[in-house]
Amino acid sequence: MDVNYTDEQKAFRKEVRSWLEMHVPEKPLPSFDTSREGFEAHRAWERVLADGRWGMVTWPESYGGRGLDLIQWLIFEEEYYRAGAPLRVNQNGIFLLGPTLMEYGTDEQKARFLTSMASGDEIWAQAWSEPQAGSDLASVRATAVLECDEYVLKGHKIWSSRAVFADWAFGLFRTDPASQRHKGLSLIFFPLDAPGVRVQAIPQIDGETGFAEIFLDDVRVPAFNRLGGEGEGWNICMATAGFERGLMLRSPARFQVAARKLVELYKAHEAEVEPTVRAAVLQSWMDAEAYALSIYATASRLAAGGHIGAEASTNKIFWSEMDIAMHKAALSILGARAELLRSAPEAGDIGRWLDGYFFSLAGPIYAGSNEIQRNIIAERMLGLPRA
Amino acid sequence: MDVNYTDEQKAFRKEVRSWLEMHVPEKPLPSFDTSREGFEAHRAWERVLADGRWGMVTWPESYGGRGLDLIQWLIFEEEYYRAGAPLRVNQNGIFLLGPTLMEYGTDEQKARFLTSMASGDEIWAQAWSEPQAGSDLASVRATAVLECDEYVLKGHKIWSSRAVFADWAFGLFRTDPASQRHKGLSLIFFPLDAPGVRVQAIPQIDGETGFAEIFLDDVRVPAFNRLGGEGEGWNICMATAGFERGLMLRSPARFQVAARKLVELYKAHEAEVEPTVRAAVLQSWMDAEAYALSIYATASRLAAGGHIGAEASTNKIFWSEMDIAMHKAALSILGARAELLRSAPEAGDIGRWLDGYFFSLAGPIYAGSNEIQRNIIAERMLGLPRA
Amino acid sequence: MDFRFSEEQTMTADVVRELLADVCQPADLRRLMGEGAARDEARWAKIVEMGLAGALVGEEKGGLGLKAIDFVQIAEACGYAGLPEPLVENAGVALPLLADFSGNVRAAALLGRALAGEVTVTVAHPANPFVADADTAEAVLVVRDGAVHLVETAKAKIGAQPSVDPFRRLFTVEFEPSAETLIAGTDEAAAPLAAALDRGALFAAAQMQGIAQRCVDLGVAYAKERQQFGKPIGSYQAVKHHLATAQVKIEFARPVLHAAAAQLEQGDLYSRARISQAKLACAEAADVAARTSIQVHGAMGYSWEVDVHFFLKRGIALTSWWGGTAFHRERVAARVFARPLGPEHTFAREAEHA
Amino acid sequence: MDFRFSEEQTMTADVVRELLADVCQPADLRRLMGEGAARDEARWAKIVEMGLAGALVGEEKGGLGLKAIDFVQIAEACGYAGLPEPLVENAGVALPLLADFSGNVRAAALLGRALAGEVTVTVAHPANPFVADADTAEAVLVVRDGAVHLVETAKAKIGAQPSVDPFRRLFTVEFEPSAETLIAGTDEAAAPLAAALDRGALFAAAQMQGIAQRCVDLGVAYAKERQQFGKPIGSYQAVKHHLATAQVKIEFARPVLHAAAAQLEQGDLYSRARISQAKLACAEAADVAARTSIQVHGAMGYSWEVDVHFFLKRGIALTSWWGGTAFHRERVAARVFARPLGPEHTFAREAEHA
Repeated sequence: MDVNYTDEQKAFRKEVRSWLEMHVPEKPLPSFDTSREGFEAHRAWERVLADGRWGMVTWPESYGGRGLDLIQWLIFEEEYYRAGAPLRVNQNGIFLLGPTLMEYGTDEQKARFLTSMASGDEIWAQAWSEPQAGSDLASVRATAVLECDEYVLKGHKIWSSRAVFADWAFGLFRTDPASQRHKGLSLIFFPLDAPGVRVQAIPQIDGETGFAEIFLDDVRVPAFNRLGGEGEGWNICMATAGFERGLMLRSPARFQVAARKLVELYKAHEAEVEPTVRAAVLQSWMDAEAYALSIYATASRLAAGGHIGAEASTNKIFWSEMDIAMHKAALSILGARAELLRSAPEAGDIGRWLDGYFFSLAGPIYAGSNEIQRNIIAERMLGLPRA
Repeated sequence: MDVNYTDEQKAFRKEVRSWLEMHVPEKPLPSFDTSREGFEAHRAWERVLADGRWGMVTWPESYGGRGLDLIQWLIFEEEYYRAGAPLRVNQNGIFLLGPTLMEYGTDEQKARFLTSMASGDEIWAQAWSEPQAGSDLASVRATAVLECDEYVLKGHKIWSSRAVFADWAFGLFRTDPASQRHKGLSLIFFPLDAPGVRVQAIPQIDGETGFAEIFLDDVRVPAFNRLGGEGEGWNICMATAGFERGLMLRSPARFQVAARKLVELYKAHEAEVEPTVRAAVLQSWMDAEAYALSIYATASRLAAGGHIGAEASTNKIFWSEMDIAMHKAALSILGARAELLRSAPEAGDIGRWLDGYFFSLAGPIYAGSNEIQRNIIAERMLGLPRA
Repeated sequence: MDFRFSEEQTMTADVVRELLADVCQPADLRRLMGEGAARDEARWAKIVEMGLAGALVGEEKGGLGLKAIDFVQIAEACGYAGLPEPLVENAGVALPLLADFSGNVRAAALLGRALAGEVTVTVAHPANPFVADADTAEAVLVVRDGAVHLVETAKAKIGAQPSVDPFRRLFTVEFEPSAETLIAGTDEAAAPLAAALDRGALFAAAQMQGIAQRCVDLGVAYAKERQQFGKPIGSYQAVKHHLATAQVKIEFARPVLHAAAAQLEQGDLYSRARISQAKLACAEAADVAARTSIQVHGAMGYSWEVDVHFFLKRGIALTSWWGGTAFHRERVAARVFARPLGPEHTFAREAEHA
Repeated sequence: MDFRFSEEQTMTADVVRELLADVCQPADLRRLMGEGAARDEARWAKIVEMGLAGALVGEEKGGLGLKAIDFVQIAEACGYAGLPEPLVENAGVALPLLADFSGNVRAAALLGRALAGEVTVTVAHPANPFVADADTAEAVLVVRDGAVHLVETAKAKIGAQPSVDPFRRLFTVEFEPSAETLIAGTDEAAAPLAAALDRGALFAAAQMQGIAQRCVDLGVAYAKERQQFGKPIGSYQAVKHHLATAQVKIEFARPVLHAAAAQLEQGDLYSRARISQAKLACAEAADVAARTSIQVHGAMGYSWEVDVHFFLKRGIALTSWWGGTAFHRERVAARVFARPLGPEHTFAREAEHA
């Protein structure tokens, strides 16, 4: 065990830091979920990143990456969050679909989709859920019928993040109409501007519209858009979901920055705040550190050729609960001001804690509910019998 | 709504207080679970109570009670705990079986069992559980076969509180050998010194032996010892369990006294203790008060002719969790001394908090586990579907 | 000692509950939000008609002479319905406070109009950094250096402080204090202001209790209907246990709330601690219930389509309204660390220990 | 940066783990308890044979020259087994501290015998009100007014302070301080004593991590076997979720513990905060896991027959051993409120910020 960075890693950190210092926009970009303008500003930022070959540092150089390992990815993420750089509008692509494409895609598919993904030219939405298929993802009803090298897609997807403004989406479709549950599903990509696609934003509790419903009515896409074999969609999707929950969906740096801000907020209001809040603030910092250290452990293992295991599930539970606790602590500090909109004259330093709190409440729900994760831990890690 | 005591109630409180001041033993009695001597000292105390007609104030005068209502019972309990009077060694009898006997027993049975129960002449153990019938009480295997007006009892009971030294026990037996689950069970009493009864103490985590196993090998008891009809045991037993959990098993006064002691402990160590413990101490007091108020609400409703409902389940969850939290707070205050035995020279004021903590850990388990209670609340109070 | 509501108390609350079930459903809230109006005038007219404005004002002053215990279930019903209009703040807090100063001519005149339901009044109390519903109120009772001023909103500078809860209308109020605006000096004002804080905190607690129950009810309704893995999600143990846990919080906040209401008039250290305890317990119940309900709703819980968010937001707002956690915990501490404890003191009052 | 144990580190721990699996099962503990002996001499002899006494003593002083990171998994294994003998306190804390004073002739002589496994040493550190295993130790390193004295137990007055944990042997130690007993003055003693506290806290944390995992493992084994309502109780969602929750606590205490071990030699504000964080996290994991296990065991959990109680008790004891919650939270606070925070500081050390 060695917890010292190598000289190479230190130099890399320095390089990332100085590039970010020169390129990160001074003013925060407008939300990519509320306006086309904000979305395009984020796309432009993705292009700036891509120009510097910072889009996805772990990817091979041939797809716009740098072929770096996961420790370097962590260093990049740390510096990225440290610099307060914009959220990644293409996270569904680069963090979820990208690694899966890399593993299951044909060379032609990789060439077609990965480069444009890394460059920000094509921004991706995910389309996992359906109205009747939430936690129970295997009950997908949307269908894809093969007609001379084209799939005809029909169905109704919901809770698609980024779908309001994105270019492409990926989702599960039933390619074998006689199949049940996990069998007969395929993972298929479709352009969100294809004829027959209708996207409708879902207004959220925090007033944003990061999610959308997608109605597909005889949408035709080439069979080339299927990732992996017909009927292999479920397994591929589980691999994606595992990677999502396991490592990339929630960068530890994000929570370490949030913890830093929480400590700053606490210090600014220390005199007015009751002592139990102090303990909650310290716990938030400790949790963010624990999460980061746990990701370092996983990354070290993966960098040495290991595979991701049930960390996918334990991480999901841990970060989603930590996120809620952190925001609750912040609201305690803000007291009566917590309910104000940021536009209120008396809002002061309330920041985005309340929006963040609402968002955090969804944490235990999406990317596989924490209930499902606990079942997975109990059954796969602890070996308890299925119900 | 009237939260003032009537003059009559005030006078009653005064009467109880002055009687207790005169009669409560100055030194605490030795535990009734660890020695015959302690057990008999508690029986003697029951006789003192009975002589003053304080054994069970809600019972009719004909059975040694005073025919008082539940509000008066609460006042009695408050004064009883305030005075630090001994634990009731016959609680299985007076709080559990007694009320059930009153409702389901014949006049002959009442005459035979209630008076000796109130007088402390016969101390009762309960014999609900079996090795394979814990949470799942309906899977009782012990049998009772009727042979000319006598039942022949056979089986193995476990977790029988007081059974080590008690005189009598009551339990469920399968009277219909062909029956399954809830059907065909009867509630039957048996003397613990009958031929064929073997009792074996179970050493507990806190070093006491409050529970025992009972082995029954062709134990013969008269059919007179069956409470209610043959096969009605389950329903009668549920009524008993409801009353147990609902009201009498854990007197609110007990927790209010514990909260008072916790506050005293906190005050004595305030300077050394961290501020989060203060919040926990205050929460313990609040919880004990909330529990007491809730029992006042139930008692008022019952006194006015109402019936006990799902309070049985909500109370059980609440007091068992409160009990753990209270003891955890106390252990935090005691710090490194918490692990000492009371006999340690440096033990100081550690009291019985650690034993109490171990005991509290069993709270969510016995008298119907909290898991079962949550199912009951969800299904009966909230109307959610059974699995 | 009879810790049950009288039939009359329950009947009055039932009338309010039924009216709100009729005119204040989430669909009504959505409509109002769409219109961007401060309040639903038709609904408010019906509420005014019930004649509850003077509920807590003495009969000798033209009110109904009810007590907090008579009003507490009404406040619960308002919370359950998510009522946007200021029934609780006006009738529950502002008017009894105004009535305390009815020796003053201006106050007396305003009280008459307020009791008739013509106008509403609001309070700028030191416990709250903002003033609720100042835009629709005729006047504000403003505390300045411990003294009370009665200020017509038309003569004050009202600054909107928008809340995340679309139906909370918060403001800052600036005015020129003068001999004319002054209606009570520091000494005279102290006790009425303390009582106003008690009522404000108590009825905020009551609304949170209603909110908590509404959140559980919404979660239960959804859990019965929503199917996953071929069964209603409400048949899974994890969902059941979450909802049961929230309901337990509600069950043990309720008696505290009702005892606090019954004891409010004592106005002593004991009743204040009980009110603060109720505020903490009901806030906890509302918090757990709202988060549980969102969780049970799954992804739906995060959408505007589902009604839980109305109640989640109101609960967050009321948690800090009329004193937050720290404030109320210290009021509890003041009783716990300075007065005798134990089972015989459950319904204690200061006078008995004087 | 490679946050994984080396093969050698894991192999050493495996050897200890296997030995303990062999000779330190609950049945062995019960036997020892029945005998009322201070330790199992046969088992202790085997442990001594492994030559681990000098694990953390420098090679130039006759030890193995290992670091905390090499020993941390051994301490976890001791916790998992509930080992009664003082491997952790002797080899993990006392001997490296004694070695720091090996310039002193008496200390050097004692160190030699201790490294050979002939005797054990224990520490009376201000962080602990009691001294562990003083009855079987040859000598105690006692801190008095910041200076360190080396006191033969034969020449001291040893008073037993019985613990609820039958295998914790606690004592108070009285002795006559003199020029002869003194082995290090205040200045010289400060750094070694701080390091001893760090090791004590770290290895107590490691033992609690082992305890936590043992409790979950015991709960899982029981839940697979015990049938209720016709199914193993481990197939019920509520039981699964309880155990999964405990396992999550363990999973996120582990990397903190290992980072703390890796950073211990820094001896700065950063490493101290990490050690304290590990102590808090492992104590939390042990607490949740033990209570969960008892709950899963149902009524059995309350009986002496079931093994969980050994681990429950040890966990309670270690939570306050080498500093309790308040102490360690303040060490974390000292870092959080006084040093830069953020993702780039995860593995920070004081020197870099000097």
